[in-house]
Amino acid sequence: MAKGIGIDRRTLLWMYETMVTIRRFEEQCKREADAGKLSGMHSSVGQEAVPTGICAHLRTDDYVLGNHRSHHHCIAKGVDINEMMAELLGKVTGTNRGKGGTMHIADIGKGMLGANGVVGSNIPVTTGAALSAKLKGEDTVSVVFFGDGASGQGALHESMNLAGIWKLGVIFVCENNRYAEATPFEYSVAGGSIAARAAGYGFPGVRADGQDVLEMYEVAGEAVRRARAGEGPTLIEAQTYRYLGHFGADNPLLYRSEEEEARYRAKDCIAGLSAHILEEGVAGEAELSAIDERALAAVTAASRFADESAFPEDRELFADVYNDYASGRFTRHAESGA
Amino acid sequence: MAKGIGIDRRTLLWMYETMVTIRRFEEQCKREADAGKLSGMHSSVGQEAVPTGICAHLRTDDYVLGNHRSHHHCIAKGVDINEMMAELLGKVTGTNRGKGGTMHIADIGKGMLGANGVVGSNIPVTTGAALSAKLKGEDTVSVVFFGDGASGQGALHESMNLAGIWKLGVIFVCENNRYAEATPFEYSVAGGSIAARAAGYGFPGVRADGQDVLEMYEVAGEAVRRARAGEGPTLIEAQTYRYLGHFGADNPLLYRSEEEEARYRAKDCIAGLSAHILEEGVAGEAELSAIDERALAAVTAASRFADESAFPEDRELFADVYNDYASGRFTRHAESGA
Amino acid sequence: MSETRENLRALTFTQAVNEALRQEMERDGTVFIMGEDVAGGAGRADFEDAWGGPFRLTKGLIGEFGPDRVRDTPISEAGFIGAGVGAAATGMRPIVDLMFVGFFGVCGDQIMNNAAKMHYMFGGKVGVPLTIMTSIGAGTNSAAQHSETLYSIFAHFPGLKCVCPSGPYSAKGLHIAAIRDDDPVIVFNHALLMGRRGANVERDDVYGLHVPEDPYVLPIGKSLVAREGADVTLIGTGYTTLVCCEAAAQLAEQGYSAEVVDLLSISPLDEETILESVMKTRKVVIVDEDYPRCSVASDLSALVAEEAFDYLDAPPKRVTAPHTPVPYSQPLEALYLPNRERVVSAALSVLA
Amino acid sequence: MSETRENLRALTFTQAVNEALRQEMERDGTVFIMGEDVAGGAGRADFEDAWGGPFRLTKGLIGEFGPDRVRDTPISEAGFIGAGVGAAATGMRPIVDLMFVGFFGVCGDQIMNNAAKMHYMFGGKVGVPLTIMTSIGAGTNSAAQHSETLYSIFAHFPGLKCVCPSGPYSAKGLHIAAIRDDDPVIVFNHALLMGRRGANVERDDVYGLHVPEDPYVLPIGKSLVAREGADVTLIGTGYTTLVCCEAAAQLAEQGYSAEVVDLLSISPLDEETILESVMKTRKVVIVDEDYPRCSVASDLSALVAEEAFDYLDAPPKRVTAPHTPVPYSQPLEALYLPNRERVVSAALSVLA
Ligand SMILES: Cc1ncc(C[n+]2csc(CCOP(=O)(O)OP(=O)(O)O)c2C)c(N)n1
Ligand SMILES: Cc1ncc(C[n+]2csc(CCOP(=O)(O)OP(=O)(O)O)c2C)c(N)n1
Ligand SMILES: [Mg+2]
Ligand SMILES: [Mg+2]
Repeated sequence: MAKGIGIDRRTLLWMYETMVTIRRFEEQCKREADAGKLSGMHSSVGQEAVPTGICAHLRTDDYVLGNHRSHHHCIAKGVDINEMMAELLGKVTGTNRGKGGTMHIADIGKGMLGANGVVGSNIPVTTGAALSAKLKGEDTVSVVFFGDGASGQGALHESMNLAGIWKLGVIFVCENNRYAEATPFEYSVAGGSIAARAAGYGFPGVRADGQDVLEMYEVAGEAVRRARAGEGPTLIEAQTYRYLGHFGADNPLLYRSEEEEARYRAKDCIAGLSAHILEEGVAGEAELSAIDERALAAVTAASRFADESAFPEDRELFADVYNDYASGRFTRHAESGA
Repeated sequence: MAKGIGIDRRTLLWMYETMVTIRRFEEQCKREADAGKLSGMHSSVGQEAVPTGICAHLRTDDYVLGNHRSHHHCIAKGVDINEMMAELLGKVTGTNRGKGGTMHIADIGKGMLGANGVVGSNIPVTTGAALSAKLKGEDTVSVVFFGDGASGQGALHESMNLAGIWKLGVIFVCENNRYAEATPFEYSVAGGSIAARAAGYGFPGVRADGQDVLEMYEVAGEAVRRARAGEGPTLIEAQTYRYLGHFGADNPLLYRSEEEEARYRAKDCIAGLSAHILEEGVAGEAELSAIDERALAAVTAASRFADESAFPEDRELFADVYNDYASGRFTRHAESGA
Repeated sequence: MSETRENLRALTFTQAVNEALRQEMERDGTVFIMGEDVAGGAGRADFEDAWGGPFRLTKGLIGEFGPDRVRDTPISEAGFIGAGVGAAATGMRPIVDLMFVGFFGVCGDQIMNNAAKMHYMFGGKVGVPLTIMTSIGAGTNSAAQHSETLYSIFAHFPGLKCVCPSGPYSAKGLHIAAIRDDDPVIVFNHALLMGRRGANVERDDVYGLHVPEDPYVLPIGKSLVAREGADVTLIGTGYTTLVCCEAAAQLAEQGYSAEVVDLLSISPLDEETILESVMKTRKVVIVDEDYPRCSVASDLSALVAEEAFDYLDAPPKRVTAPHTPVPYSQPLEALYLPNRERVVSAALSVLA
Repeated sequence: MSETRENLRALTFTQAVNEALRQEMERDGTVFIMGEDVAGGAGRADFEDAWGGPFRLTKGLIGEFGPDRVRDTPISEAGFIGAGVGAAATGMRPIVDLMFVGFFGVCGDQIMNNAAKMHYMFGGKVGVPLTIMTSIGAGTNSAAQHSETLYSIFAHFPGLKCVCPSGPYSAKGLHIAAIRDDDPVIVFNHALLMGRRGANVERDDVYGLHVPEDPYVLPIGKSLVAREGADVTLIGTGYTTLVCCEAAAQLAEQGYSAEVVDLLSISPLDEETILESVMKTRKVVIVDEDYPRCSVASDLSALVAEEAFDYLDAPPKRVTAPHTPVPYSQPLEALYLPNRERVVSAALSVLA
């Protein structure tokens, strides 16, 4: 069966809208950064298909955990983009009341258990969410997204081993965008395949084209099925590419070629899905344009929402360090600070 | 070619004497512990063949690093057993002036770069010793011994990746004695094979019978050759068994069966090598007995040496925290302590 | 407390912790325990509970609660403590065992970057009701990596709570408090206390032999006065509370009345109890086994100096471990540890 | 120093570090650098030196010394810092880059259990001449995991030396000192200092703009008086030294003469310089960006209280970050940081 055939129209259009929304959101973030309203962020432009293809299979009560580059994970998991944009601008209406920012967006109500600024750090946490599900007898799935660079962290190995022996419903999704900052994947990953590492832990590791949301959807389907059925974890290595620099104003042409960039941009995930939708007659140009416009309008509204929101009040500095008291009480030395 | 054929007589007898010395040494340690002169130790009885087969290929300037259970590594690498026993008793004549003890024996002059009490902790250090050799243009080999339990630590994964991409002369030797404390290997290692993990890093991983010093010797030979030739690392998973408890007075029959113990004891490494030596006519009973007696005498002498040595003087407490001053100078609160 | 000698229930520290864990697991189905050999013999029905924890704190629990809730782990502290964070954030109340505090270096990221910060970073919307049990302390001839105290570096981090029981009674009450707390709490159990009974046959309170059967909570953030006195305040934590009590007894023989404050809670700090005692006695000796630099002892000295400046008759005095790793050799290790003599001599120097 | 305005060599902090690294690598073939993107574009000749380090401290070095000695690493801090320990113990002098100090949690074991303890545990027979460079500090809108200071927890450990430059001159001198030192030394470089030039055009010393070209060492274990004064001592470290200098300038306008002590060395501590200043001014304000509990600030307050008790006219005063993680939102982050106003107001309170 050809890729994508058999996926229902609603799902295809959801995936399209999700990817377009992510892209418009990231473009808006860049504008906010250029305007000095945030200090920089890790753009996910180019990688939209990876979380989209996976989250298409997830329920709200499934968990997703991310890394430093997680806007696309959040949007694909259904986090409100108004609150996301407000968070990026440090506003009290943000997902995290402005206290987390771009690398820490979380919305547990939506099953987004948090981005994380420390490379590899969320992988064990995800294993714990899956253990929780097992102990509670639930069939929820826990997905962690991490980069090719994160494969160098011991936390991945420890977590694959734990998920392996306990047959946890974890999906380890490596977004191999070929670089960790300026370091190419070919240099940093011994053996040349992250997917191949899963064999050492006795569960499947698969490579997928992360620029092709239909392939992502297919591969994810089997992984999610396994996880729900209690058959244990899966490692997915999604081959993808970040179109922009690592962070903020990083210029990627210092460490990769224009030809390489062009090669990846030529298989853009959004263009690919829109072609499929049109070719298969799932929807027409007009319908896709309407989605495009809706996404742009939503992002514009998010930006306005963020702009119009207030910054947290000073006392928020001391709030939520602990559940049962504001830490100001135990902070002897901040009296002149707030 | 049958195992062991082609190994020269000197090497065979060295291996025999080394293993017997280790066993006598460990038996003496147990007596010292029973007498209350040390608080306990991790006995290597049963595992003598693993470091012996490997160290038979090593030069003094090659490095060995160990773990918490490292007396056998030290002896196989040529550390003086007088100094070792003195160290165990906390005497100033010890390898570490009495300050390290059973889990930290080191003798850099002999290439023993240290035991280490934190599981997995020495694996990255070994990678560094190998990197050192590479930077200096030397063909020395760096060997790290660790247990099946240590395979659960992220440090192993990070180090295998580093050694893999830099083609370092490291030999990762897992002594799979089937238990980490009371936890069986079958429970804790996903996929069931530590050797198999090497494939994920693009270098060879081999399983060997760690009760058979001839097989260890053979497998180690190829690994050492690769390392010296700059062809990169090897992972060896040696199947072995600790005859005694994990530490001190631990009773292993609480977590394993007498039958299992008997099965491993039946393939004792010393008995195996002595049979080979006699069968092949490498040496006669008398010669082996003479070695046995020499080993016992050496261990008895070591015990006497340790007994007769002095404890460190009080000022040693503050010595060697730093190279350029005793830390007492910067210790405001110890004035009544020493 | 009105227990009579007849119904005295003398438990060891270990038994008291064990009882706390059992009672909380009975009370609350979301509580579970994870760590290396917390049962032992994992996965083999005929051998389970071979260990019952490296210090036997969890002995017998697998029999009652099964291997799902008393879960042996591979040697993967980052992996399973991180899993504890994830489980805590998703509705469970995990207790994870970090066998020796000196192993924090392989899992510090999960404790200090995730457990400690999630609640704050996520704007209060996620809680991490995680309990970490760990062992501390020298005096067991175990050398530099297995003898550390280190609560100071955990107390450094906002978001973590740190408690340190000094005997069976406080061990039970603080473990229960930790498990019920909605924040991550680390309980530091001293190796020399585990296995011991309460300090004092004569007393019927937290410093007596008796440990009540019914579950109870010692509030986190509260210190206790272990012994009342008028001339000098000795502040101890965990094992050093016992050292302070011994020193106080000796000082009493020399005619001085020493008050002993038992810190119990390292973070948050019970500044009121500490300052009240010091303002009364006007002299203080702080006794701590942790390394001296950037330590709880420094905090206490600074606190007293800054907040009770006008009350002090003598500068605050610290008796701590020296600025050296823990030596293996027993005579050196004996010198290393704060002991009664050093505390008495420090007290006499401020009493002079 | 007798340099004239004409041969003034104004370097940024980053350039000064870069020069220190280059000069030491030229001088000593055993010195090499490892870390994530210390070159960047690793393994691809046409793209090497794409980054030159996350803060550009190592920019250009790969061109001179090649990829063996300026070595990009995977994201494996435990792996490569541990490798640094092993290389140091076997004859090399590695410099390893821990990009942000908040990542210590994945590699603390290598730093605190191996680098710090090996020399002692091995009876002095193995040395670990390892330099760790790391970045610290808030003020960059980078939230809780990328803004910490944390030198306090490293200073806690015997066996480690910790230094914190406050400007280009001290950055060069302390990096060279660290590399030449036979013990493990951690250099804490503040994110807000990197890229800056020296503080003061008027001065020709360590607090001036000039950075001498010839290699020089600032001794580890020595603090410096950044500004002399008579009425109150302000103690700063790294970036907070600048805050203290600003506060001193403002206090001068109000008629008070503040002395500023620049700690530079966090471990060991230069007790002499600190005490001498405080005994002279009889009042002290300690300014530190690290979390307040179990911190360098606590140490300094305790030190002064215990050793200069009879000299103090007022209790020691600390101005630190609050006991909270670093918030992302910029207005909150601004409140979080110790700043000139808070220092001035603390100084005025002890001067009153
Ligand atoms: C433990 C740790 N080390 C280093 C960093 C700095 N850092 C942030 S992102 C990054 C690269 C990550 O690469 P990868 O995992 O491939 O993700 P990508 O950025 O490509 O999405 C690095 C090194 C970090 N945040 N955490
Ligand atoms: C990081 C760390 N975690 C836990 C321990 C406690 N511990 C010491 S030895 C050991 C078991 C090690 O098992 P294995 O690696 O198989 O070696 P073996 O004892 O069988 O030789 C454990 C858990 C430790 N020393 N370090
Ligand atoms: Mg990447
Ligand atoms: Mg084992």
